[in-house]
Amino acid sequence: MELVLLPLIRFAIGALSMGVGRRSRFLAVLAHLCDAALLARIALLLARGTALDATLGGWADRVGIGFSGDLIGLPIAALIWGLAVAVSLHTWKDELRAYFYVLLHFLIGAAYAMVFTEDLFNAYVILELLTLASFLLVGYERKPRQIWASLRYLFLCSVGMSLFLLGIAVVYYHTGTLNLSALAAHVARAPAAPWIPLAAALLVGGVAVKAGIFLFSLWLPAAHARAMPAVSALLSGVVIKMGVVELFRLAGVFPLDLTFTVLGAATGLLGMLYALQTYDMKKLLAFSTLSQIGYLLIGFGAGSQASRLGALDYAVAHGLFKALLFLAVGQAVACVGSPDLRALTLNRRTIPRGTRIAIAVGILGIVGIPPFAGFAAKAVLESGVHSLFVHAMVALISVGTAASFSKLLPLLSVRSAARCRGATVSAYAWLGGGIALFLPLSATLVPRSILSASWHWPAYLEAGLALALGYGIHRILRGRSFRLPQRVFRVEEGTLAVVAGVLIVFSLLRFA
Amino acid sequence: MGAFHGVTIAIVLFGIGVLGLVIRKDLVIKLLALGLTNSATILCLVSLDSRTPGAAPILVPGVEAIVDPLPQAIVLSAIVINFAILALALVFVMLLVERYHTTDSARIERETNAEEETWS
Amino acid sequence: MIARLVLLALLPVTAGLALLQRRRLYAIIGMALFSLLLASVFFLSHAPDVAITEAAVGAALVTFIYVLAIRRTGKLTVVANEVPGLFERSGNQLQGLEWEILDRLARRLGLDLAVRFVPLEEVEGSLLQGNADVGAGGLILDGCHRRLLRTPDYLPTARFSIMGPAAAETGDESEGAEGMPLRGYLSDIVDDVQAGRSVTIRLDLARFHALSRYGLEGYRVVRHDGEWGYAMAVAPERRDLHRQLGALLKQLRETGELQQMTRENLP
Amino acid sequence: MIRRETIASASRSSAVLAVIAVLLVGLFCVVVILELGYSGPRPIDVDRWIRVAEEAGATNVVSSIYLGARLFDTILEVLVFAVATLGVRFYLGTRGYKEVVQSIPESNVVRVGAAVLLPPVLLLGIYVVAYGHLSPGGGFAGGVIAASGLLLAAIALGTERINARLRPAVLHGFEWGVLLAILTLATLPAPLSMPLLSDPLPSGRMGSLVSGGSIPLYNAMIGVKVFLSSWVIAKHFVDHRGEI
Repeated sequence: MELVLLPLIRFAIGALSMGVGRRSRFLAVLAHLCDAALLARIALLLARGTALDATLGGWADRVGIGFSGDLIGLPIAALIWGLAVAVSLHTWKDELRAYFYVLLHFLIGAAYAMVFTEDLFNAYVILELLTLASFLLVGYERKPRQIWASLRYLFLCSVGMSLFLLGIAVVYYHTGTLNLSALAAHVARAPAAPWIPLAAALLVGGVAVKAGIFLFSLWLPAAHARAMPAVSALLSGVVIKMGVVELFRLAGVFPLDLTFTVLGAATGLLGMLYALQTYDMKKLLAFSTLSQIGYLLIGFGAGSQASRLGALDYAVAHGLFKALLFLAVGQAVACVGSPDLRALTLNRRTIPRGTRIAIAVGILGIVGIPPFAGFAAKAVLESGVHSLFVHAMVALISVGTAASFSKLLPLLSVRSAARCRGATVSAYAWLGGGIALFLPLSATLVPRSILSASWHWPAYLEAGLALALGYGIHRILRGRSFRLPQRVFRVEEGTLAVVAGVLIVFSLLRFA
Repeated sequence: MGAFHGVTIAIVLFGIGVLGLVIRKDLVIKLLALGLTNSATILCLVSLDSRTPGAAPILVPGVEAIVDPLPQAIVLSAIVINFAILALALVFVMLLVERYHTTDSARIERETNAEEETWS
Repeated sequence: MIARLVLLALLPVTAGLALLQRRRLYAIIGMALFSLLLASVFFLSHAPDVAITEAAVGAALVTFIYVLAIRRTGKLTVVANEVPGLFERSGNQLQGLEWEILDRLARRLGLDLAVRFVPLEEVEGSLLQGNADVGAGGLILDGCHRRLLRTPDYLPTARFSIMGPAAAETGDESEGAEGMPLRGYLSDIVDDVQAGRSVTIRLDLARFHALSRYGLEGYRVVRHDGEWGYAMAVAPERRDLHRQLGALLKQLRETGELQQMTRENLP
Repeated sequence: MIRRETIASASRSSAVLAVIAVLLVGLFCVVVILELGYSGPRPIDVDRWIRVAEEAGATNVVSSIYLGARLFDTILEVLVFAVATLGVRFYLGTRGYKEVVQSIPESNVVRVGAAVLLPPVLLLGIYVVAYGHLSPGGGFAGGVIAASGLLLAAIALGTERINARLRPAVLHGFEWGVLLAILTLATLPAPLSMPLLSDPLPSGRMGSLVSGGSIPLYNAMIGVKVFLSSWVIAKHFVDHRGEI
């Protein structure tokens, strides 16, 4: 009941804010308050152990759409809420059209529905709504580059969604249900059924296009780098996570651990390489989003409960600090007028101090310095990882992240002239607070036993080593630039990559 | 047997659509190909489940068995969504043409990248 | 059953042929045909709802939108400065020599003609920004319009400078004294002349005639010697259009229609 | 800014791309066709849907699923459509020249044809909407049919005359009002202590025009919404025709 009310209220307020024009930002505040109340209630009910699972409209569960509030849903929903608040704080002063807020509300509402739905086709419709809303938001400023970026995004996502629909067709044909838990029961009964690899490959491939997995979502760097800061924050904070959430849910149905490890490794490595190579700040953030997604995919693929909780934890953490970084770097870019790192460092004086503090906090979070968000989540994740290869991969990605974000260090000199607006500062404070206070927050999600188990000296050692190594690599690479192929980011190559990716996933499931 | 042909042809159509999307450079034709892939998935859904013998899912007297109606119900939503996507994509193509005076995706790609280099 | 199989077999053929078309219009028509076939397949496989929706959306609405969007009957956007006899509006109708020429061009290319009247100095700009395809309205294209594609002069003209009354009273008799080239609209100058205000302006033949209807007593008129001609300008990226327009002008001159049109429009 | 060598290598690389594409996609098709396993057994339980239709009281099983058991999907889909309309209006609405003198070639045949065609097409649309719960069709199909009839008229007579009848501002308000109404009807059961998105109205005698509980209501509202939205979309495309 509450679970459905959450998106419905968002949608209604979105439709309303079409009528009130420029005053719609106040409606947004109202929406945030409603959500806060509902989320609190949901959390309470979950803590009491009340089952929130329901079939919409009170239909029998084999015909209706199933919603379930479980441990995957709630933290991500909280993250969505936090980011929504941050965005409307950040855009409070710049008189955006009602249009922006309508799209924002629809996006957020769809995201809420996404984290709770258990129905495959419902997930399809929600993902399409997310796609269209974010597509329009990316092109909001009507710069031709943005428009081209979002058109590519639309092409690839649409192909992915067709694959997803094919997967739905296969699943429904063989099981006669669209409900994930019923499906899980089916698969558990006949785990060797011949249709399972194909269905899993199609579904995973379709979702992976939206989830920022490397082979699948080659649209991501351009779209995230070219959109306006608030939108980029939403995209890599919320929209990407929706794909990840659906992947997590699918992992509860199909045996996807190996797939996740492979895809995660590829995503992490390639994202890391591109992030090291680029000097365009927003591109750097976009590519590091890729590597982080790879990170938490590997963690989830490791299979143990601790690592899965850690991955979930890390998804929330990443949403927080990546949103903060996108907002802050976006403002810095706006002040300097160029996203090129060299230009930014040259006239870093013009960047307000608040912005640079925000960037600093974001970096602390993302490279995983204790006790900030990144470290807290990583510790939990790695405490659940046992295979050596996975450990190596995870460590490598942390090193790469440290190396690529060492590029931003020159920005952080304290002398400064400009100041930034109160609304912006409050947005920074909101997200930064989340990053700094992440430990108590995640303590509500992660059981105490796992949490305490994750705080042992190797974690600190690894974090320190990763930092040192990363900085070293940064010093080595500094000055010399290496080019990686850029053609892969065109529509054509992207589409082919999606098809190839589906085939790869299929063969992983079929023959391994 | 009917479903066999239906599904096979749906998959083939999907393939044709993807090929058109990859090979043709003209954005409008790319859009047409995209629409083709979506229609192909719809055909796949419908014909997979029209395999079960039965009449159309309208409960008029004299009808005992009907085909599985759920795929048809969800396909309706899919058609609408495809139309929405198409309209928006066309609008964006219009905007691009207004700026670059071409629908050749390769040229647009080059020009945007060039802009980015000059501007960063 | 058989019908369904036949239709199913036709589907890939139609789609393939449609996507192989070089001309977008044919591709769109092919896809419309495809979705009609698809709708009938749905109908035959016991899915009437889907069939109706697919027919209404895929075959009708989508095709409409595509056909509207592409440059089938695209616009031929003309930016013009109003010149009596060459390019002027009477009521909601347009008339004039250049209008007739461009109208023929539009009919030949099967385009809708959309005319936008701008001040004279803005013609070049809107052509270069790609806001319009053809610039017209008594343009004398001399060296300063290098970046535009220009048609050959289709009509000889002359240049006059009108000065005074103030200038006449000061009585500087220097030959070849020039007014500044016309900016904005002719009507402003007409108002000035009727109010007897002082103007020093350089005009071409057609505009001069139009102006002289209002009587130019007290104004000193200098006719500049030299060969000038009216031409039309085409936006830089529309080379094809430039070629077409040149061919049309050549043909009109050879068939003698141009002279006749001139006589009709310019007494 | 375009580099020579990129242009030179473009054709070659695109040929390579085409070959790779054909191979990959062919492989994909073969794999899917072979692995689909549609000759295998499948659990068929169609009766549950018949029960759904009886519970909803609509003879058209599809629409009783579409607007009954899976209402949430439909609402989301209407939202998608609204977003599309919003985007089209936002990106095309503010463009275009003010003082354009258009000369659209209109022949009398087209005018008369449109004038003759418009009423029956509109009627057909209304019929399809009204009987959506009994016979094939429904809000979306009907709305689109009616809108395409209006579109024909617009192409023949020019959009100005129809804009004079249906004023854009009014349309806009009405459109979003209908959307709100749909959302309200969906949340209405909550105060009546029924589950959200369920059907508050009694499902009448099956097969009669007033049956199916709130399904005809939803059909009507969706029909209006879709009619207006697709008219708005089409209108913008008519105004900006020939721009690609």
